[in-house]
Amino acid sequence: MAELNVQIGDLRLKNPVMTASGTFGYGTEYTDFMDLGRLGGIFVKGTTLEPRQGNDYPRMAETPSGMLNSVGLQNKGVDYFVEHLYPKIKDYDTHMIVNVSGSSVEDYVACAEKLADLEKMLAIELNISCPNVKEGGMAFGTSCQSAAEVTRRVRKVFPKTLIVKLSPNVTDITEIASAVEDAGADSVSLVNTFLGMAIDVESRKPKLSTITGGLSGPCIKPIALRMVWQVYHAVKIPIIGMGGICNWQDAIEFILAGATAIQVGTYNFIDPMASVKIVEGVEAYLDRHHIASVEDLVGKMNYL
Amino acid sequence: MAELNVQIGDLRLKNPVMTASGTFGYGTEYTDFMDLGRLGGIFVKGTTLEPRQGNDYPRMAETPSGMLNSVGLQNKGVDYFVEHLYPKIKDYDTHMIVNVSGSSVEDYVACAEKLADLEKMLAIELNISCPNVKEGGMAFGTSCQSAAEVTRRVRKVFPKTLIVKLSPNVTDITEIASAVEDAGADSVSLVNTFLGMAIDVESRKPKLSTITGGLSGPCIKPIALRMVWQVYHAVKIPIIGMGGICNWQDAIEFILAGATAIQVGTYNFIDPMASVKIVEGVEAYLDRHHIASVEDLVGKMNYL
Amino acid sequence: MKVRDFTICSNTRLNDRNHLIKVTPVDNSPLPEMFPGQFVQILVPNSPHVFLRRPISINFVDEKQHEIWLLVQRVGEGTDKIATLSAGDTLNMIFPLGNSFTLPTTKGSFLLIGGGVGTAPLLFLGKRMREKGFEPEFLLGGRSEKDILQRDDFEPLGTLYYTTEDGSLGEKGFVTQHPILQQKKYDFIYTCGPKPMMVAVARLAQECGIGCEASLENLMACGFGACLCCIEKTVKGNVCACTEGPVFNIKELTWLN
Amino acid sequence: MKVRDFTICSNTRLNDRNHLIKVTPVDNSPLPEMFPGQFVQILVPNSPHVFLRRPISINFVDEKQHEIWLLVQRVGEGTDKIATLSAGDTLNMIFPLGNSFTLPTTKGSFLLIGGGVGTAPLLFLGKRMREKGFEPEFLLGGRSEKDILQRDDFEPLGTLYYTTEDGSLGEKGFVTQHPILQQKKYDFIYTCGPKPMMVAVARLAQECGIGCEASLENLMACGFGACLCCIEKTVKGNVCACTEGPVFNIKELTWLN
Ligand SMILES: Cc1cc2nc3c(=O)[nH]c(=O)nc-3n(C[C@H](O)[C@H](O)[C@H](O)COP(=O)(O)OP(=O)(O)OC[C@H]3O[C@@H](n4cnc5c(N)ncnc54)[C@H](O)[C@@H]3O)c2cc1C
Ligand SMILES: Cc1cc2nc3c(=O)[nH]c(=O)nc-3n(C[C@H](O)[C@H](O)[C@H](O)COP(=O)(O)OP(=O)(O)OC[C@H]3O[C@@H](n4cnc5c(N)ncnc54)[C@H](O)[C@@H]3O)c2cc1C
Ligand SMILES: Cc1cc2nc3c(=O)[nH]c(=O)nc-3n(C[C@H](O)[C@H](O)[C@H](O)COP(=O)(O)O)c2cc1C
Ligand SMILES: Cc1cc2nc3c(=O)[nH]c(=O)nc-3n(C[C@H](O)[C@H](O)[C@H](O)COP(=O)(O)O)c2cc1C
Ligand code: FES
Ligand code: FES
Repeated sequence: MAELNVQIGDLRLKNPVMTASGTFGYGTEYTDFMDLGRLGGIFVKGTTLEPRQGNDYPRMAETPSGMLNSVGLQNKGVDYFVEHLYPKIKDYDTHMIVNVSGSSVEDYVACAEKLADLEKMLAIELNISCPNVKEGGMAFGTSCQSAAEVTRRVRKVFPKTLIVKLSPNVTDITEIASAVEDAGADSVSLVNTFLGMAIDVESRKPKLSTITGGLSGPCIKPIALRMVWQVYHAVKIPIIGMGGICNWQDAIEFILAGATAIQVGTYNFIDPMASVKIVEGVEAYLDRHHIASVEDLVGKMNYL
Repeated sequence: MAELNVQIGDLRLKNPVMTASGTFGYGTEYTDFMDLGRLGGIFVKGTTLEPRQGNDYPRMAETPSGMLNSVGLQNKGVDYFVEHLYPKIKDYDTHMIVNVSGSSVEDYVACAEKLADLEKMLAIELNISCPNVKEGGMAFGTSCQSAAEVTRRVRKVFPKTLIVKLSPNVTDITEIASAVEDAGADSVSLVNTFLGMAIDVESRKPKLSTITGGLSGPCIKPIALRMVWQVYHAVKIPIIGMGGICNWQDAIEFILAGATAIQVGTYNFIDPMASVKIVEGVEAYLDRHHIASVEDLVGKMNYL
Repeated sequence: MKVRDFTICSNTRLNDRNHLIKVTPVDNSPLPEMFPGQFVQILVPNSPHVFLRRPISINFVDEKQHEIWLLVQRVGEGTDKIATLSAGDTLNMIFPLGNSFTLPTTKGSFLLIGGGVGTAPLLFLGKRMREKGFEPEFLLGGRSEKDILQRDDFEPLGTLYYTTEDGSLGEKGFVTQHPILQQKKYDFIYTCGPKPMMVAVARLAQECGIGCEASLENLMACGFGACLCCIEKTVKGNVCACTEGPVFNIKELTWLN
Repeated sequence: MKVRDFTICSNTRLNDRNHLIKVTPVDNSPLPEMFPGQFVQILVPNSPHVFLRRPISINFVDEKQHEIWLLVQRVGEGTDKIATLSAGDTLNMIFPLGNSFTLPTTKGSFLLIGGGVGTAPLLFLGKRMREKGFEPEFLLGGRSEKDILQRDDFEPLGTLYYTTEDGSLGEKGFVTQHPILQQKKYDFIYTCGPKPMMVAVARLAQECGIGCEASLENLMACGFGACLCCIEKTVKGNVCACTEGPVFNIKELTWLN
């Protein structure tokens, strides 16, 4: 039986399969479907300093092999999280990681500080790539300077594992990855959603209340995979790959391209058990190929 | 019957539906399937100063709702085009537009100069966005400076309609669009393919000989549409929109977002008659909605 | 909530756009308790363009036959593909999802107002009310007679009133124009149908001081509270229509503000 | 080239992975002339993951019945969906595509070597050769007896030789190990099958100075010369396998360099 453990910063994950922020609620939504303890980790919904109502309805549109969303970080704020949600989820037998979002550097820092105190919170994911908020969000993730700045400032107050989540809406993602690595990130996760839109031709109105939204799902997989491969050759810190992962084959592709771990996002909506099936599939693949540990496969694409 | 004519630079197109470079050969490949005279225009295969063999096999991989290609501008060079291909296609009853590619500014200029002399060639499309060549190509389309530079230099030698084709692999496509507008482009066409990749998990090899390639098809439509909408609000010159267009609904979406004309690309492979069906569908839509001219619809998305 | 494969027992075409599909678990496993107003999320098979699951109300639960009934109106590729499946085919569903209509606790007069395929959850609701000893009445509306679905199934459950836009069955006009609404004072109204109809019903209920619950059909990605895409603006702020709905008391909604 | 809808007349399962599908134009329109080695591009229906058409060889043209035969091996979702269609279903195809095998112009001895589903175009080729008065012989290889397809159809066309990897039919081993290749001097070999087999056949033909044509199965996006994705490296440079092939004289290929 192949070894599935992987290391991300100070975290030892029991396996490389995690679930993506905004697609897995607080884990509780999935307890009917699976034993959460089977997962390497769970990234909970994007959390901000202040509560947010999110954007207006409609927030969703189906697209070819994917979907657009403009949820806009609806959440009850970090204080509510600490008081009411953390106690409920802290004893799940997997790593619970909060996705931290903000519209100013100060927000990120304040939010991270509050989370740093939680005993069972060993890591946070800095979301500098949300395309669905008017201020901040993706803007932080599209320039090296601001990406580095927010990472550096949060690094100072957050001594545990710091993962920075990158936006794919950039000319050269390796520059941003290197910038946040230099600023002290322990890991980068990529990608967040692509900025897209859709129009209803009969009403001639945009399908999202916000006009544009974030594109996710299998449609983006080829681009996300390319970015993981590029970043793998640009940074030394471990990469958490995502974007359209639906099955173990997709997961193996990301690992071969250089991801130490992966996140399953949109596909959880279609098959709520997808992530657990992927754990099993990856294990079977390793065994079939006589690979002792999944870590031996990271970045091991063969060249032609 | 609604008016379908649209204006791009000095070109009056009989309708806004054209076919995308690299997906329609020299038109001749489609004469069995349709009367080419039904189309607004045909963008022929990317043409370079010198002949190119293109990249090695395999050059293609299917992806969710799309495909990757790494053809790499295989063509017999501009001189061959002028001598052998132009005479064959010049009398088609539609606008034939050459897609000009190069690996240096000098290449583009020399190529454009040769095409400027051809009586029936009323326009060229500068491809500063090909992701499948080692030198030049996309590099020109990802910085404002080089995009403007190549446009300015070609503008000097090419007095007819100059369309510049933009790369979507950028942080802010409006900057590039504005830069080429300022440099004298008569129109921008967008988008070219997204840089992507795919790996065969059993052989662990990339599916393309070049590892990365260009992603096209319906999967990219939401992103392409968003870019057209953004560029529409940033430039005054007409926009030619493309990216995953398969049917008249898709075409109308692009027009509502701000495209004066559109190109059908990858979907030609699946339905060789798609472009003609789109002409019919757009016309029927306009009639059904009592819109006198397609030009009245450009950029006319309703806001919520 | 469970994810399970079902076998299609029968697929009956009711009219040009509507199909009644009866399904039973492939493995014959027991059905969990289900409540009127709840829905299922269907994985659409064989579909080139459908990516997400499609929400469909539980139309009826036939405990004896061990079947769930689904009333499906063909409006696009997803419902089309579902409606063209045959007996013996398999359908994967997440179920049961959502809250449910609030059954009355005291005797009274109750009107269930449905429009088009929105009558779907009202059959199950009517049945449960009947079982608990209430006497539901039904006001069903549609474009014309052929659009009023499952009349035979509603018949035994209580008095039926109809409106059709072309007057081919019952009163001519919209449900809210039916004279019974003037003649009789109901204690509670349950409604499901197109949004404009439900808004009209809600307005009428509010004006007459009648309590009212409406079942919404917001666009959904997951159906079980994970994506936050299906929100409805309520007096308590944005809430998920898939978990805190699809049934809402109209007092919670902001439709009439 | 035409794009046309076909009705499936029959779909016969030959073994666990292979189906013989016979189709006729929906509108009964006349079939254009077709040549052995040509192929069709099939639009795969009902498939969530298949985006591009799938190339399949013309296995046979039955002029009397007005049918085209297709031999389909299930290797993935596309061929799977095609293989599970039933009589009466519709299939959209672009056809006929590609060049074709070069029929002999003078009498001689000809061997048609096929491996697995690669025997598909050789049936049509054998038939045409027979019609023109040539006497084709066939060397068919497969993993075991059940993998040798359409023996009854090949039977009337000429002498048959077999190899199977497990020895269950004919000689044990690969096609290139069959003794007939040592015993008899052929004038020309036609081959289609897995690439390693075709390379071995090409090598043998070259060594023995026998002319040889091979039919390739390069990955294709369009199938009619528009995308330049299917190229084969030849002595003349990169050429499209879909228009200048799929049949190549091995002298043009760079396989043995
Ligand atoms: C809780 C719930 C219960 C439902 N119960 C039933 C039921 O019992 N029977 C039934 O036939 N339908 C029901 N619906 C509606 C059904 O889910 C949609 O009609 C279906 O998802 C459309 O999918 P499609 O692929 O066929 O059409 P699409 O191609 O996705 O859409 C076709 C058209 O329908 C519109 N549409 C799509 N989904 C919805 C939606 N959720 N609400 C309003 N308009 C929509 C689209 O905007 C488009 O104009 C229910 C919806 C919800 C949320
Ligand atoms: C000119 C031509 C004629 C052909 N004739 C026949 C025929 O008569 N009968 C038949 O069964 N098949 C034939 N093929 C092969 C057939 O096209 C492929 O098997 C089919 O496209 C696979 O599609 P899929 O969706 O089932 O599998 P996919 O899921 O696309 O692929 C499954 C596996 O098959 C491999 N594969 C896919 N396409 C090809 C290909 N073109 N060549 C080699 N490997 C491939 C993939 O790499 C993958 O490993 C022909 C191919 C060509 C180019
Ligand atoms: C409905 C929805 C909500 C999301 N919310 C968040 C979020 O709050 N924070 C975040 O960093 N990413 C969010 N994402 C992005 C995902 O975490 C993930 O990066 C993206 O969807 C790509 O992966 P996928 O294609 O597997 O879904 C959200 C995605 C979806 C579809
Ligand atoms: C096989 C293939 C070859 C292409 N070759 C070229 C080319 O030579 N020059 C160019 O500017 N774009 C080329 N493109 C890009 C298309 O013109 C178009 O910009 C892109 O495919 C997006 O549109 P689509 O999604 O409709 O295909 C090519 C695309 C494909 C699929
Ligand atoms: S549909 Fe996902 S939360 Fe309601
Ligand atoms: S498959 Fe497109 S050129 Fe051959």
